[in-house]
Amino acid sequence: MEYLVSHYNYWIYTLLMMLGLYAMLAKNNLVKKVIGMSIFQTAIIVFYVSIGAKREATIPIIAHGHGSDAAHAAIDAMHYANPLPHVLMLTAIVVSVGTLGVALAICLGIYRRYNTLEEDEIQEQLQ
Amino acid sequence: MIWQIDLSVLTLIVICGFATIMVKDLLSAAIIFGAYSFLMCLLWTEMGAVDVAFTEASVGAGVSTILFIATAFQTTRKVKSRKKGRIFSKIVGLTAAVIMGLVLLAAQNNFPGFADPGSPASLHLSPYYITKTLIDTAVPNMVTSVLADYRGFDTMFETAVIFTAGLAVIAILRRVRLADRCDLPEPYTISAGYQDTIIRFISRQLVPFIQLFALYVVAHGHHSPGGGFQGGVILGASFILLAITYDMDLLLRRVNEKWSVLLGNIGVLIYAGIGFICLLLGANFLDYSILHKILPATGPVMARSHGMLGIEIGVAIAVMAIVITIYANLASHGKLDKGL
Amino acid sequence: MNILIIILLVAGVFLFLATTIGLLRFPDFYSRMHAAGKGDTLSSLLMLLGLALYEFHELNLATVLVGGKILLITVFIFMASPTATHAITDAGFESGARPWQKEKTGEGD
Amino acid sequence: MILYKQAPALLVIIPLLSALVVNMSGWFNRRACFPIAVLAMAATFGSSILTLLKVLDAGPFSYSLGGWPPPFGIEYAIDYLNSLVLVTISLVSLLAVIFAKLSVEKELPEKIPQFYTLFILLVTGLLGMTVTGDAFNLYVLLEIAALTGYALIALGDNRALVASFNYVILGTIGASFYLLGVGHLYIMTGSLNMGDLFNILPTLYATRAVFVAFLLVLCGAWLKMAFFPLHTWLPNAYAYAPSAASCLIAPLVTKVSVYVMIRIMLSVFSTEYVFNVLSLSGPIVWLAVLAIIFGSILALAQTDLKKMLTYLIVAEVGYMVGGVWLATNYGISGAILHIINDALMTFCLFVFAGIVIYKTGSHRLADLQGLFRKMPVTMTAFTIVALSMIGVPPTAGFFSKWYLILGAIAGGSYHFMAALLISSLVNAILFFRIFEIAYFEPRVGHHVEDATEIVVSEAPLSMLIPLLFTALGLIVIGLYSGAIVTNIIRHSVPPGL
Repeated sequence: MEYLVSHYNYWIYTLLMMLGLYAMLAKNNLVKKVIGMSIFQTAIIVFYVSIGAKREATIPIIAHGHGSDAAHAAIDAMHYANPLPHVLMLTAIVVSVGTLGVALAICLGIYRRYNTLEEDEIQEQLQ
Repeated sequence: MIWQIDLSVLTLIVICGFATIMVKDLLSAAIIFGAYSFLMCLLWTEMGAVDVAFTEASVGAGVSTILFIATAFQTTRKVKSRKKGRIFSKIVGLTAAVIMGLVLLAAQNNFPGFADPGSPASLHLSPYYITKTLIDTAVPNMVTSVLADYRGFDTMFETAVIFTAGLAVIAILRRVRLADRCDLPEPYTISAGYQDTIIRFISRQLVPFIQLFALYVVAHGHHSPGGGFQGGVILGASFILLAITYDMDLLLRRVNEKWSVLLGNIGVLIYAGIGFICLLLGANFLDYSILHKILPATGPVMARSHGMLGIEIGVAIAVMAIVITIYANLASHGKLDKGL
Repeated sequence: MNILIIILLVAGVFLFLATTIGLLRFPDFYSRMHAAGKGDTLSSLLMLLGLALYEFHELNLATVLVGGKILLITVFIFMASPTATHAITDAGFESGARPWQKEKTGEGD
Repeated sequence: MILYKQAPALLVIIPLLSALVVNMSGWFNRRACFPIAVLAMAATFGSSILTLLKVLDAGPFSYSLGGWPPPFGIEYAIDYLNSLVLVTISLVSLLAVIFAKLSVEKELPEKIPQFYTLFILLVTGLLGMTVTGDAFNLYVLLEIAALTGYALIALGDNRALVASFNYVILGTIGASFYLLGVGHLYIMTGSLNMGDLFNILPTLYATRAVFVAFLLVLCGAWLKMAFFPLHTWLPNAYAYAPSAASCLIAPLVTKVSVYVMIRIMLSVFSTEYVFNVLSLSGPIVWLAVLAIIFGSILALAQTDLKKMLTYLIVAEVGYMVGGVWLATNYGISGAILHIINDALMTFCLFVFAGIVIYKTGSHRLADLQGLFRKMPVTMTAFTIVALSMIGVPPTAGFFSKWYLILGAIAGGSYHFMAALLISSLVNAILFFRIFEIAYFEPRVGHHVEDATEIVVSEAPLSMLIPLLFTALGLIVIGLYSGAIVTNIIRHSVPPGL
C-alpha cells in the first residue's frame, strides 16, 4: 500500500505513454496519430510535474510577497513546491502545441493532395 | 496533496485517453481530447503546478482542441475502420509500446516516492530558487522568475519555437496563387458565417472582457499564476472566438495576415532585443540587472523585475499573433478568405 | 455562515449529479441539452457562490479580491454557458435532429 | 574586445535576430532576403571562428547566460569538440545559403522569405544544440531544429508531405525520448546542467534508473540521426525535400545528432560508465556494422540520385556510431573527424544533386549521361568528392576512415573493419557507375515527354562556388587532418582510453 501510494502516478504516466506510442505507430488515420502524439507528450509532462510535487507544500508563489520587508523574512524551501519542473513543462507544452500545429498543417496538406487521411489509401496512391 | 483525488483523476484521464484513441469520429475525438486536457489541468492544480495547469487549460483544452476541430472540419470526420490488414504496424506498435513500458517500469524502483520532500529534485537546485527569488528579482511567483530570468534563455527559444511553428504553417499551407487552389470539394466551408443573433451578440459583448482578462494575466504574472504565454493564448483565443461566431473576413479585417506575422516577429524581437541591449551594455546576454543603467530610478533587482515584464509582453504579442495565424491557415485551407 | 456554504455546495453537487443523469438518461438530443444547459449553469453558480462566501469569511483585501474574482466568474458563466447550449441546440436543429415524441418510441437518437 | 568576450552568445543571437529581420524584410521586399541571409551566415561563421580561436588560445571556457552561474542558470560550455563542430556547421550553412539562391527561386518562388527564415532558424537550432551545456536547453533547440526541418522538407514535391509527416511522428518520438531521459536524470540527481550531472552521477551508476535514462537519451539521439533500425523516416524525407533544403538538412542534422550522442556519452556520463559499467559496446558495434552494410547495399539498389545519397547517409551514420562505440582513442577521434568530413562530403554530394536537378530537371541516375562533356567543372568537383567518399588517400575521407580502421584494430572489432572496407568497395562501385554513365554514355535527346529541350550547360557561378570550395576543402582538410587531430580532437577525447 505504501509502495502503491508513492508510485502510482509513475505507473499511470507509463500507461499513457504506451497508449500514445501505440497510437502513433499503429493507427491508420493521420489525425489519430497526431492525437497519439499529444497524449505521448502530455504523459511526459505528467512525469515532470510529479517530480515537482512535494508533500505539505503550497504552490510556488511566495505568500505576502508584496511588501518591501518581505524580502528579508526567512523563507523555508520546504513550504513551497519545486518550481523548476513547472518551468520546464511550460516550455514543453509550448513546444508540443507548436508541433501540433505543424503536424495538423501537414495533415491538411496531405488531404488536399490525396483526398484522404487514411495511411493505407495514401500509400496506394503513391504506388 | 490528497492521493485519493489524484488517483481518481488519473483514472479518468486514462479512460479519456483510451476513448480518444478508440472513437471513430474525429470531432468526438477532439472533444474528448479537450476533456482529457481539462482533467490534466485539474491534476496539475492538485499537484501544485498552477502555472502549468493554467497553460494547459489555455493551450491544451483551448487552442489544441480548436485546431483539431478546424482540421476535422476542413478534412473529414470519419475514421474508416480497418478490420483486416495493418497487422504489421499493429504488431510493431504494440511491441514498441510494451517494451517501452517495461523499460520505464524497471526504472521506477529507484525513484524517490511521489511527493517526497527529501527527493534529490527538491533538495538540489530548487531551494536556491525558492529562497532567492525575492532577493534576486523581487518577483514572488517563482515560476515566473525562473522562467523569465534564471532560465530565460530557454524561454526565448520557446517563443522562437512558437514563431517557427507559425512560419512553418504558413510555408506549408498558404496558397497565394489561384492555380494552387485545390480542386477538392471543400466540405464545410461556411461562406456567409453562421448567422445567429444571440451567439453573435453575446460573444461581441464578451470579447472585450476576455481581452482585458488576458492583459491582466500578462501584467499580473509576477504575483499570480499566468504570464506572457497564457495571456497571449487568451488574447489569440478571443480573436478566434470572433472568427468562429462571425467569419474569417471579420478577423482578417482586424488583424490581417501581414500584420499578424509581423506582430509575431516583433514579439520575438522584443525578447531577443532586450537580451541584446543587456549585451550591448556590457553584461552577459539576458542579464537584465544591467538595465538599471538606462531605466530611471531602479536598482539592479527592480531592473530584473522590469526586464521580465518587458519580455513577458514580447512573449504575449508573439503568441497571440502566431495562434491567430495558425488558426486562420488551418481553418481556411491556407486561402485566408473564408472558412470555419 | 458555514451552514449556508455547505447547503450551497451540496445543492450544487446534487444538481451536477442530476445534470449528468439527465445527460445520460434522457431520450433525445434536445432534452439532453436542456438538462445539460440548465443544470450545469445553476449548479456551477451555486457552488461558486458557496466558494465566494467561504472566501468572505474573514474580510481583508486578499480575500475580498479572491471572492470578487469568483463572483466575476459566475457572471461570465451565466453569460457563456447558456449561449453555448443555445449554439449546440441550434446546430442540432440545423442538422436535422428530430425531437422525441411519445407515440413513436425509439425515434430519438 | 566585446566581440571576443561575447562570441559564444553571438553565435546563436546573430542567426536568431537575422531570421527575424529576414522575415520582416520579406514582407516588404523579397529580394532583400538573400543578401541579409548571406551576411548573417557570414557573421555567424566569423563568430564561430572567433570561438575556436579563443578555445585554441585559452582552452575550454563557459559562458553563463543571464549572468547566473551554473547550475542555476543556463551555461554555454565551449570546448575543443564543440568549437570544431560549430565551425563546420556555420561553414556548411554559409555555403548552403549561397547555393540556395537560384535553387529556391526556381523551386519555391512564392515562399522565398519563409524559406530563408526557416533556413536560418534551423541553423540557429543546430548551433545552439552544439554549444549548450544544459540538458534541457538542448531539448528546446532540438525542437527548433526539428520543426524547421519538418517545414523545409514539407515544402518539396507531393510525396514530401507524406515523408515529412512520418518524420514529424518519429522525430517527436525521438525528442520525447530525449526529454524523458533528461527527466529520469533530473529525478535522480535534481540537476540539469551537464557539468553538474557529470559530477553527481558517479554515485548513482549502479542504479537502474540511470541506465534507463541513458538508454532513453541514446534512443532519442538514434531516432534523430536515423541509426540503422530507426532510419525509416530518413530516405524519403531527404530525397523529396527541395534541393536547397536538403543541402542544409542532409549534411548537418544527422551529424549534429551524432555530436549530441558523443556529448551525452562523454560529458554527462563518462567513458568509465559507458564503456566499462555497461556492456553495450559489442551489440552496438554490430548494429553499426549492419547499418553500414544495409545502407551500402540499398544505395546500390537505387535508381534515383537523391535516394541513393540518402542511403549513403544511413551507412555513414553507422561509421560514426560504430567508431564512437569502439571504445578506443582512435575510434572516437576517427568518429569526430568523420563528423566534419562527412558534413562536407554530404553537402557536396547534395549540392551536386541540386545542380543536376536545376539543370536537367531530373534526378534519375540514368539522366546523368554525357554530363562530363556538358559541365566539366561540376563533374571534376564531383569526382573529388566521390574519391573522398571511397576513401582515396589525399582526400579527407581517407583519413577519417583510416582512424576508424585503426580504432577497430585497437579494439579488436574486425567485423567493423570488414564493414568499412566493404562499404568503401560498394562506394567505389556506386560512383564508378555514375562516372560511367556521365562520361561514356552520350547525351541522347532528353526525356520523351519533355516538349522543350533543356540546354544543359555549366552550372551558374553561385552554385559552383560552394561546390568547388567544399571539394577543395576536402583536399585541404585531408592534407591537414593530422594537425586537426593532434591540436583539437586529441583534447576532446577523454584520457584513459
